[in-house]
Amino acid sequence: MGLELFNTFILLLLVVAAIVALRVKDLLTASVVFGVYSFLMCLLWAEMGAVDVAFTEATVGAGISTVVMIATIFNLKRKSSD
Amino acid sequence: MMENAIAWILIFPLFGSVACAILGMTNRKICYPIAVLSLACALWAGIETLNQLIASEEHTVAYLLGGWTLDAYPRGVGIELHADILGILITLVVLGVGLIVSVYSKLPVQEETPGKEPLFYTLFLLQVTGLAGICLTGDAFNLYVLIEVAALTGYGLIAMGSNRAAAATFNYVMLGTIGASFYLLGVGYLYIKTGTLNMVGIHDVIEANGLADSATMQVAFVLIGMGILIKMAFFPFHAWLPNAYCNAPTATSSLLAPLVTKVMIYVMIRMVLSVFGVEFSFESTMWTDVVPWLVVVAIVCAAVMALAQREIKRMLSYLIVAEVGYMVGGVWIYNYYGFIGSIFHVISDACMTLCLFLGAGLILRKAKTTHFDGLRGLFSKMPLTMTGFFIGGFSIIGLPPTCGFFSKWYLITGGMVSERWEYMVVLMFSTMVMVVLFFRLIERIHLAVTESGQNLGHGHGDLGLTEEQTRFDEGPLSMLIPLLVSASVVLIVGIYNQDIVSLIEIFLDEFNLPRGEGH
Amino acid sequence: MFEEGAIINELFIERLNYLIYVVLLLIGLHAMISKNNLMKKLIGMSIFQTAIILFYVSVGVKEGASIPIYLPEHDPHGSHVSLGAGNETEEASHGPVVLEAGLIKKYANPLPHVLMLTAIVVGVATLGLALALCQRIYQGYGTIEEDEILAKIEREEMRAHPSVAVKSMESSKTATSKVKKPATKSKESSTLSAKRAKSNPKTKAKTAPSTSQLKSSRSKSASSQPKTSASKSSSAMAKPATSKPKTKAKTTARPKSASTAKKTAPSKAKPRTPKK
Amino acid sequence: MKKISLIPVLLVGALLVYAAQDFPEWGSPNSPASQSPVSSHFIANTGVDTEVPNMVTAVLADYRGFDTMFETVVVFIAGMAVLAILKNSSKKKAGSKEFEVDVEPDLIVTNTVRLLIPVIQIFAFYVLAHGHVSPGGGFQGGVVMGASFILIALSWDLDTALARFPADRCTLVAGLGIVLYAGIGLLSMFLGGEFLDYAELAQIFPVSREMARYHAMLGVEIGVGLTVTAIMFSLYANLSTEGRLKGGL
Repeated sequence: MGLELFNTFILLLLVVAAIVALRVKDLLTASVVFGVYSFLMCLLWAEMGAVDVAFTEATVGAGISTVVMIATIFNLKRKSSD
Repeated sequence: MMENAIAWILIFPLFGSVACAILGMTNRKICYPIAVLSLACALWAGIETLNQLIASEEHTVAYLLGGWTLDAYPRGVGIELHADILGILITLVVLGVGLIVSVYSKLPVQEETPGKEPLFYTLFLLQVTGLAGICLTGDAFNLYVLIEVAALTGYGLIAMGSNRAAAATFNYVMLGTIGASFYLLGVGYLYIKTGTLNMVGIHDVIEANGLADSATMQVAFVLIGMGILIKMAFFPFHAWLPNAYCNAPTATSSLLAPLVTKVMIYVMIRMVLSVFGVEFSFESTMWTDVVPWLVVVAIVCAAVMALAQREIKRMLSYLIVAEVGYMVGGVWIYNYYGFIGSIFHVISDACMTLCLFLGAGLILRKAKTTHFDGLRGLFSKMPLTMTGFFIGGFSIIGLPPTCGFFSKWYLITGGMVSERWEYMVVLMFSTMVMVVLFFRLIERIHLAVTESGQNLGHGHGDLGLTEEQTRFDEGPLSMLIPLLVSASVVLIVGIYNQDIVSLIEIFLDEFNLPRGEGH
Repeated sequence: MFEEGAIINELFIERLNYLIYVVLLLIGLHAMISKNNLMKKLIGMSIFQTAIILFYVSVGVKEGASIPIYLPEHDPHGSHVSLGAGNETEEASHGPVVLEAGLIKKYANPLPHVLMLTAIVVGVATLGLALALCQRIYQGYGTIEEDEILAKIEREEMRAHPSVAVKSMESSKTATSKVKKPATKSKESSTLSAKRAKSNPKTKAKTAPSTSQLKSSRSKSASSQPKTSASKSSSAMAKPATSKPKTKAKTTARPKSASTAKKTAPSKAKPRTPKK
Repeated sequence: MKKISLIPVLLVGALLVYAAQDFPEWGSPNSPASQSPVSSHFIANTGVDTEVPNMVTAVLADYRGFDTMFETVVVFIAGMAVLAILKNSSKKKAGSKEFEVDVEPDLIVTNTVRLLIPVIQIFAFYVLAHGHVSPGGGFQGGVVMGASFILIALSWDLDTALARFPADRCTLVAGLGIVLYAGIGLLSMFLGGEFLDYAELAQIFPVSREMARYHAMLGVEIGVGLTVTAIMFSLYANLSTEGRLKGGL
């Protein structure tokens, strides 16, 4: 049950993170929140026994993707209209 | 060596592309010969495979990569290259078009994207690898990876052009990703029910377990279908295509326009026939009734939109959308002749679109515009180019002896056999539209007069062309010869249509497709 | 009643994964379709893709199974066996054996994991490429808001081919499945064009004009609109290949600008080729 | 307009939820996916076929090695396409003041990173080489390795990182990774097997057929790692500077 609770908790957090990442107007914040989303995903997958996938998501989704996104936003405008 | 011919089809361009990337850093000029050479080798391997296929008993080759052979391991453990006549025919089309465009691309690439030749040829060869791989693979997930290979290279190739191209590519990326992801999701749904990813394996499980009524399978079918339709720019999802293709660099659009949509049609045929099976696809769902009407809407809309365009490349892009409608319709009217028509049309449409886009590239190069108003009197200036271009145009219209006539013939026969009058009517309608389109073009290209007959030229003679405008001024040979070759391919495919159709028949005979009475 | 409870139990407790994956997928898909900012679209795209990965990983879950790495007692090389049981080490030294059917249930299904490794990689590749496109678009148009990009493209096309502008406007609108109210759009674009006419196009133009700015300049731009577009189209008219004034061109939308263009056609020629 | 776009989204959602009730029981070992001969074969026979304890690695690099080859190609494509899109696109001059980062690299940051980088890189090698036994493999190792270079770029500046890993070398290394991968496959083809049939390598290396697969997988993973390392760094370098490879974040 404990694991299930953990599972449920992360799943709900995922939805929250996804919505926040899409609603927030500051792109820098959005990409950081997206990094959080990726890391939550990674936790979830590790919990579900997909360690390799979780590892990849931790390095790629939470790591490289976020860095690359921030690097891009550095060259663009930070504000978003929606 | 020979028994691995099917693997060589993919290995040659793959290594060629890496060679372009690495060697191109020191010597840019070396990329062009590498590209041409590797594609020529791949084409040779493809023809070799076709010969093997025809010689073999069951007309299929299952090449088990990694040595996970079928006798020692369960099917689907390894990845399988599964070539049958259909797959190898489309592969040959892909490789042939790739080869012709690679020859053609020498000057356009140098001029339009200076300094990026190595990158261009790297992506170009990988695009061909991806498309050829799509035609050969026998694994549903591997197909996804190859679709992405083809898609990503396509994005890169298109976005190498102008800023406008980049903006158009972004839409392409969005829609392309949605399409590929839907496909991936559909494969996941298949996997959850069948437990395998091998196409033959999936088909066997569906047959064995009677999964046709399962909701998951139905949804998987819809998802895969939707993904493929988005990827092939079927009418309501066509939005990415015209902008992407008409802003892309010349060589890119000449490669992508003939191939990408057609290869996705191939994927649809493969999914419908080999993966889901005829019964599942046509008889246990209502799609056989619905899709032809969607096709009708698609063709009409695309044809009307093509009519509204004033730019050759954009007009051709809409024509592609209309042609996609033909082929989808040919599959979904569900009979033997429709399938022959569809498959033959994939081949002939690739040839004629190639021809038209090569011609458009030459026109763009000379006239500096593809807008209709810039074309006046071009025929007397570049007669060979225009002849080639119009052979492609006549094929799109469907005049004999071009290949377009024969494929349309089979499509219409299919419509008649299935009594799908709406499909036939719409085919006629779009043929009319294409007649209008191309004869309007012919008029402009021959004359320098406006529609109302006002002579705009400053010269003498009936055409009102100046001396300078009539001077013979063809494009460079490295571009002209591929155009003429492709134009003659259009004619040859038309003349030898019976041979190709008999090959297609070998493929289709193993499926139990309705042929209608009296045929 | 009991059945209903079972369904809820099934859907919300046991299959929460399947439900949440749908929710995430829809959030991502909706963002991809409806967001205006390109970066936001990309974040939506990533969410969309991870949702699919979540689905696949959920497929691979097995109740009570361990991760798909052999436990020490099944390790092919037996080097990790630390348990004292003698016969186990002996078995390991004999080399690997095929697992019994009963033991198969103890390991999660590795296939979905493998597939998703590939899918993650494809996802990051697409993301990188799309980010590069974003930068390219920003260089070209000075903005990553979709409606503003469309407005600029439209203007660019109007300059290149006045006659096709109307049509291509339509197609580009459908192309992005994003339609703004035409009235505000044309005004906005003309505002931008007026602005750009004044400022050096190379400088990073302040895009995304605040609404107050827009409002204040709206009245001005509405009146100056025909003039601006006329001068724009005139500059494009004077192309070497198409130096004939196109009286028959379909400029019904802006008849005034067309006639102005005709008069001033062969003036300052600055052909803006599409390539570059 | 946002309302309208909701309609297709909700349609898709309805479709997916409709299918979800038909799914096999959650986590059931008897679901078709878990019970199929394919996945059973992977679990039961990976040890026998390849001697690799980590099934995911074995399936990734050997059973479905063809997929992974094209996955590597996809990464390569991404790198090349980003180069193609951004190269020479920026109108700003490379030396433009606007993007000059004139902040001195922070002492504390650089010294910490100086200590960290070797650890990260060793860890990357560990992840790559130990992927047969533990989670990890070429891709993860490559990303970690690439991240170490990105870290250099972030804490000093891009020039420092590029001095250690020049842009041209990125392309070279990435290409070599694919050549290594496909080359191993090609070699096994020349030895009489199918493409990517690593077992044939036992003919030229003094190991059993299973161990040939084992070691070839390591080679393949190294190929993946090379490509990914190079492309990840190249992606960052290009994206943070709009392709100018000067200044930047």
